[in-house]
Amino acid sequence: MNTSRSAADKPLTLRLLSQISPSHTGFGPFIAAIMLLAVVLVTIFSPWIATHDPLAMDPLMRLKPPSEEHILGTDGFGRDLFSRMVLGGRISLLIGLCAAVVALGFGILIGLVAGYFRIADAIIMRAMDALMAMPSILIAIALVALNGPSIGSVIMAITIPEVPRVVRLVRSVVLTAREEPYVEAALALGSSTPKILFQHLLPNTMAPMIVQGTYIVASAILTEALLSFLGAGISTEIPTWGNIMAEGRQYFRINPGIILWPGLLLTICVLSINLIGDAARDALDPRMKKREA
Amino acid sequence: MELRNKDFSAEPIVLEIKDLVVEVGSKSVLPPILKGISFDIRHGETVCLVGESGSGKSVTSLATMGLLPKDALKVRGGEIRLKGENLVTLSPGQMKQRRARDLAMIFQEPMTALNPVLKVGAQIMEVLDLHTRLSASEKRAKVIDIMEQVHLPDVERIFESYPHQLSGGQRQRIMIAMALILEPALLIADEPTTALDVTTQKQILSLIAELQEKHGTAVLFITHDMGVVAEIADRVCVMRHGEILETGTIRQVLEEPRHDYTKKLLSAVPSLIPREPRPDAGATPVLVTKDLGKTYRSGGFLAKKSEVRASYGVNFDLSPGRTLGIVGESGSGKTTVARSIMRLIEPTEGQILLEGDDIAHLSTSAMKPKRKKLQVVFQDPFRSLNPRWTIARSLTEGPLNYGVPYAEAIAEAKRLLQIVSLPEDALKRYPHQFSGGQRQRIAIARAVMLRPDVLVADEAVSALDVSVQAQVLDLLDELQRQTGIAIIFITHDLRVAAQICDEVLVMKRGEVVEQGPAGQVLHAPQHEYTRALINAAPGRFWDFAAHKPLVA
Amino acid sequence: MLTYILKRILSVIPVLFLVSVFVFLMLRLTPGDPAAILAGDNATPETLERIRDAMGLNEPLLTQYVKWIGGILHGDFGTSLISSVPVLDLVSQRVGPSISLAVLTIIIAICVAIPMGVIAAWKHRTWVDYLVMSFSVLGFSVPVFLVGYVLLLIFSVKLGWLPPQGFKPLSAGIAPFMERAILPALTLASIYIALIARMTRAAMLDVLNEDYIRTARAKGVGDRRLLFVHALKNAAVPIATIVGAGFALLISGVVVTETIFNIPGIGRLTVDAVLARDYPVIQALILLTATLYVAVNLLIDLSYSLFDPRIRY
Amino acid sequence: ETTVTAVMHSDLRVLDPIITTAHITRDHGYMIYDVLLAEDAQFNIQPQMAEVAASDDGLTYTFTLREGLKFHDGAPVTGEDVVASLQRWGKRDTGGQMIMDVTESIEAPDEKTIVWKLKEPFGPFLATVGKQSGVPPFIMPKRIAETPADQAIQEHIGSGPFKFVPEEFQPGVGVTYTKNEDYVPRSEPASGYAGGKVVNVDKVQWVTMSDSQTAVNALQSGDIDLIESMPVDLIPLLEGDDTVVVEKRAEYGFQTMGRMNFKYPPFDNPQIRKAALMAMSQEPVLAALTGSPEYYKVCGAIFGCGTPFENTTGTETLVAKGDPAGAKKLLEEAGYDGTPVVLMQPTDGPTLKAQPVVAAQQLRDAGFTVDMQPMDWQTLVTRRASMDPPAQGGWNMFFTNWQISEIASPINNVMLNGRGDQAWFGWPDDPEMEKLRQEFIDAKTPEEQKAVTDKIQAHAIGVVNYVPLGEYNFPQARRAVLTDMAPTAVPVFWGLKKTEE
Ligand SMILES: Nc1ncnc2c1ncn2[C@@H]1O[C@H](COP(=O)(O)OP(=O)(O)OP(=O)(O)O)[C@@H](O)[C@H]1O
Ligand SMILES: Nc1ncnc2c1ncn2[C@@H]1O[C@H](COP(=O)(O)OP(=O)(O)OP(=O)(O)O)[C@@H](O)[C@H]1O
Ligand SMILES: [Mg+2]
Ligand SMILES: [Mg+2]
Ligand code: NI
Repeated sequence: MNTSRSAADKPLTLRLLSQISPSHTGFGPFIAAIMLLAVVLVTIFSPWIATHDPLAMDPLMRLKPPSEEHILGTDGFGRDLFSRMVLGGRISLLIGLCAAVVALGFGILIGLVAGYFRIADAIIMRAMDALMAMPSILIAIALVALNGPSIGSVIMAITIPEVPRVVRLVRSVVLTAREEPYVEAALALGSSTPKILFQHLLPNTMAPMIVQGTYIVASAILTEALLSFLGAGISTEIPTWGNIMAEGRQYFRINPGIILWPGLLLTICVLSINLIGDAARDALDPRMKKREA
Repeated sequence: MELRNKDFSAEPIVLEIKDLVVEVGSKSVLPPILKGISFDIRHGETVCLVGESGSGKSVTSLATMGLLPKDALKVRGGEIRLKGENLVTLSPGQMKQRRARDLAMIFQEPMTALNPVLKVGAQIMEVLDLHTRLSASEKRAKVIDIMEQVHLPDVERIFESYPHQLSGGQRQRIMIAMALILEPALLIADEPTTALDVTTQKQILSLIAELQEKHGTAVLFITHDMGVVAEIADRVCVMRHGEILETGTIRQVLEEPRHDYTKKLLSAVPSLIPREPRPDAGATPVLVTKDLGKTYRSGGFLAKKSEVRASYGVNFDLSPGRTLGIVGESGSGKTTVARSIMRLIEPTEGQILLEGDDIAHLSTSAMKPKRKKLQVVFQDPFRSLNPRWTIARSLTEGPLNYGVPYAEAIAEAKRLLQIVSLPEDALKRYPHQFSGGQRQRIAIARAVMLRPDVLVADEAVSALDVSVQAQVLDLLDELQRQTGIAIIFITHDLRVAAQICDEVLVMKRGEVVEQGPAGQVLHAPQHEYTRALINAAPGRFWDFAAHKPLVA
Repeated sequence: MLTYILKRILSVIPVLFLVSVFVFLMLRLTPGDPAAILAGDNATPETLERIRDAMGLNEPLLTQYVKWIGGILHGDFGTSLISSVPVLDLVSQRVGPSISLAVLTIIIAICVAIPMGVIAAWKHRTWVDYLVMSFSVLGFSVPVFLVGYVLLLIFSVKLGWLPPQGFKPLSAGIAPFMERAILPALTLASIYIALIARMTRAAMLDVLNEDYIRTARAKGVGDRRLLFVHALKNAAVPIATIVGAGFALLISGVVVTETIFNIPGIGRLTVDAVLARDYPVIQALILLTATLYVAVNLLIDLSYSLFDPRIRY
Repeated sequence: ETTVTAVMHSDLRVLDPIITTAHITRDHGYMIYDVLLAEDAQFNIQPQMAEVAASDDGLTYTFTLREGLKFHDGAPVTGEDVVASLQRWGKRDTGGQMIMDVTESIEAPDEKTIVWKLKEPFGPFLATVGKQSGVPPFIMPKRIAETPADQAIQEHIGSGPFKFVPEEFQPGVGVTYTKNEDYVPRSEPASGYAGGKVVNVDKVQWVTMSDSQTAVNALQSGDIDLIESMPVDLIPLLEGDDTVVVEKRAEYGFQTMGRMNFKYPPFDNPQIRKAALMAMSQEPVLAALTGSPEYYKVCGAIFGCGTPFENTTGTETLVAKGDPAGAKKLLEEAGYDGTPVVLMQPTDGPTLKAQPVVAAQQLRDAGFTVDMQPMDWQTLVTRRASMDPPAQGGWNMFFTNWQISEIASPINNVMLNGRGDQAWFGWPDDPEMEKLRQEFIDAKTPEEQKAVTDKIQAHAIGVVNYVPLGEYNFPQARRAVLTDMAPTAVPVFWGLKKTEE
């Protein structure tokens, strides 16, 4: 008998999420990794790269065009744009990273439980549906309004709407994987439920999780910018790409650099992260390994 | 039934393949996949291509159709002549014209070979749309006609059906109708019956023969099943590693195989004659089932409630050192019984007595100490080992769960690897680094690690090549002799059942229709269904190992 | 089919109930006081207290919740605390522009993205494929407002081809509508196109590997027919799903797009309402978007059976 | 038909001009309502709907309504409507409340007459009833004016020069007014808010554009005619475009200011408040807020510069570069222990974002520990009402803006209220200030008043009642087709003309 399963049997969510990325190999991811590394290095060493104190303001010197003193000019408070931009990457990347880690952490835990225990499933999934049905940006705005726009609450605001997506993904992976003969074999070998969950099932979620993780990093960075744009972002005292752009919004036609430069860096980062995620998917997705039938 | 025995030397050659070389990719350093194969097929003749998995049978057929995967495989040399015309040199457009009209193909999986979202009538009709200029009503008439020729019932209804509304056999008939509607000179059939039930398989095989007779089609038939070969072939080509080892009439190959490989292949084909019954030691049964049954229920609030009575009324007892076979066609409930016994699912009826204790409804924790005694080997060698775990980790999982120290467990693992004849360094490797047969042996070793009393083997050899299959069966036999383990062996292959089982239980639609010692059930079946199954087994008139017909 | 729809609709109830509880609690736990915005800068604490009383905000949470839900069950969504306009009126004024924008966006996205994805899959691993995919990754990576501003700068400020802002309903004529809706729809569509194109490509690649495609080629079917008749219909289910899932993205994108292009839609209304703590409005809007989201996805699920005869409800 | 489309400084959402002090709602009030008395361009109170006569003892004021006053629903304006309107106003407006405290009665003996009796004289009576800011006493029909003062009115009917179109009101999108054909303007020429309110356009639309660049684009493309409050930074975009005029509308703009919380450390200590005042300098704040010196003015006068009560005592460092060194010294003397100053920063108001950011920097430079907490304006207005300690949801300092007319006298200027918990946010308990304010009310002549306000300035800055951070005045940008716009602080739409292209 042949065991190849038709495409239609696979859970749709799994297909969707694991296939959302193109499967191209080649130099793309490599270049992406280098670009990302460059941006990360710049932000890590921003205190040494920055030419000015990113908080030092001189309102009488505001909105100056690029000059020798200020490489990219100054912002609406007369702060050095270049210094703010390199420092801004730190928070943006940190937010992206934290959001991904937290969302994945909670999502995996809840997803494993939902996927494995039938009773929990119905309740958890209804709650997740409800969370999914609420427009995430509005949840984020409300949450930021709730806790004040600290980094923590922005991360929380970005994370909460991501959790249900991760839960769905993990759950669908678990639902498929738990039917795999090797899981039944483990059960037959007397393995305990936690052992099956964490040692047999969890690793299966890794490939899609890495993809999803990079996706969350990227979208968190964008969401932070969006929140700032809507006036619900992090305090402008701490520069992030998001709030630099949000502040620069009204000067777009006067000094488009305020939006374009951080926007460019942000795009490079998100692009690189997406490309790396795609590559990671190609490398990790067991579907890509040729399976003889 | 007998081997075919017709002389085709007077007939014109339809397909002639000469020194065909196919390589991987463009600038490959790998050895070619096809290393210069040559053979021909004449008008009305059936040539069977046999050989182990991966030997290049499908590649040969795809190359002929001009359907090699574009970037992956390339024809590097040689000729494929269809009625004298070299197909290799045709442009893609010209090739497109030849397909369906001059040469057609049927694929293995009738489930996936038809487009699931188009009506089957339209799919057959499409061939006419592409290659003829008939009027709509003429086309329809022609389609209906061919559908009748392949003995499809209720043609008008089926014409308007989607593939999923048809059975596997019906779909395969649609495929055949589609392939033959333009009366091509050559029909290529790549394992067209492998996915089908033996009974359906028999019907399809005779259908192909019938149509071939009628239209004089040349058939290239690809299979790994020697039984099928014996049934339909005029000539046989044996392939291995991209080469044709020997060619000859069916009688030549079966009676006087020249090549060692062919001999090995034939001797590995299990005989349909049950082996000598083993003496029953009369020990107390280790496993007894009483009226075991399982009904799958789904749906609930507002959803359509559905119930599948997957198995019921299963009664047997199994003593140490004995093998119980469960046979039956697909969907008859064999796996359900196995999973119930393993307590991977909870049975809905009856009792399972393991050493006298009923385990039918034990909780997970109460079940844990019992699990040691019951182990399982699944059909799919590629999915039954966790691909992310080393062999060592997989093998020691069970013992570690029961508190065996790691050192002890790993020592036992090494010992068992020897028994299943795998090198010790296999421990550090991952499943994907092994072949299917090796993996299945690892899976068996894993199951035996816990020294179970009962081993359930659910289609444990069905996915394997005959030669590998023979090794695994030998291994099980060996183990049983050494450890006195009781085996429940589930299979749809009567040949295998005949060779390994002491007792056989025949299932049909969830029900046990016949049960008894293997010799009795297979030799003198009482139930009509059992008889039908046996009759349908291909090549049952031939004793492959003995190179001679069976005298029943 | 009917029971399936009924069941799906019934299953929406717990979801919407949970949404209503989430929203209600979230809003009440958020600092902010609609009374303060109503009263203005120099109101005294007692004034605020009295206004709050009049608004019913000093009642226990549960009472407020029950009243609200009770109202909804009678078709009464309350009255805006700030502008005293019935929420239903307020929302219905704004739904039109958002919906027509969303529909236009989806149409544009589908018309552009699906051919893109199909061609990319067909020309797998060629420059066409890479081009489409690069565009698609880029679509995910550029912030929406940047796309909006750049389009605005090019097409209305620099070239002066299109008006920079505002909205004309479809009833005012196709041309005036398109003139103002095309830029925002393109802005919104950027991420959507990226999403659908990727999904189309992936689904097509999957389908193109299926046996029946080989069967079709064995019949001598040509490329175009293969792609658009045999393959695309099979790939339609995941594509439809992503179209539905993308609806959530659309809702977030709408907020920004409406701001930039000054479109009187519900996105902007929601943000304004959140910033003003106009509870009844926010609650109604989130319920509305949640319902829309659920409804769109129900429709999408039902549409599966159009594409795939195996799926029957 | 001529339609004027304007983008106002914010969007109109609250329609009851009595319940709120929001400027945009007041502006809306001037569209559809009329007032009894009004200020002319020279700040003199002139009759508008009514002539007024005061008795010699200053205890009785008799108003006589002029002929031809009609509400938009066709009903004539009667004394009863006026009485009900005044009473509702008196419950909500600070000045109104003060008059009501000394009011004996307000009655309408007949259709055209209103008699207002006081228990004791109230010096700035006419100025308060005729004032144009805070909450002006708009006259509405009795049935509407009888709505409780804490509940918003539901019907928007006035007797003013424009009519409100309810069907076209979309909060957050726009509002439409049509010319009131039945309005009978006074015969004098318009001056300030007084005189004949002659309407020369058929329709006025206020539209909301939350993105100011969008508004500029729309102005240039002719979609709109007026941007009431033009962001100074965007003015260069309009340069060279002679279809558009950028101009200061009125002489007076806004005062921006910082207020401290008198209840909690560190600002419960007057010396530390003083140090904060010394730490600050107006110009950087104004520059960050406004963008160009053309549109801001350093000014230490709490009553505004150029106003009758202007006085800049005590603000020398404020209008110069500040005195961080002096502030540091003072902090040391006061024993400042580094208690963080919780500074509330609204993130969503274009004219409110900058001040706290710059102030935080200045305070830090002087040695303060500053905890700037960003929040949306809504959270801020809620939180500033909290009397809890800063660590438990309270605050130490926030910033806001006032139209000059709102702070130009001790009556209007709510910050000067020194009644502790009854005072405006920050709650100074300042009996001395209360005494001075009473003196002002009792003052008989402008000279006497001026003398009192000088003392108030000195006292207010001395105890740092609040920190005036200077004045700014955003220009308006209009298409050149709009002409004859009145140079009033409140954007009124009578008088103006639109020439058709
Ligand atoms: N697309 C491909 N790219 C590279 N190698 C391929 C490809 N298709 C097949 N092969 C290789 O060609 C060899 C022959 O494969 P083929 O499918 O012809 O075997 P087969 O004889 O049909 O086996 P089976 O009995 O399993 O169907 C195998 O080693 C396989 O790995
Ligand atoms: N989880 C399930 N829920 C509902 N029905 C099921 C389930 N598993 C199996 N069935 C049904 O029970 C019947 C018996 O299935 P089972 O897998 O036991 O057959 P089988 O004899 O092992 O067939 P095969 O030879 O194809 O493996 C089939 O009709 C199948 O569709
Ligand atoms: Mg093959
Ligand atoms: Mg089975
Ligand atoms: Ni088989």
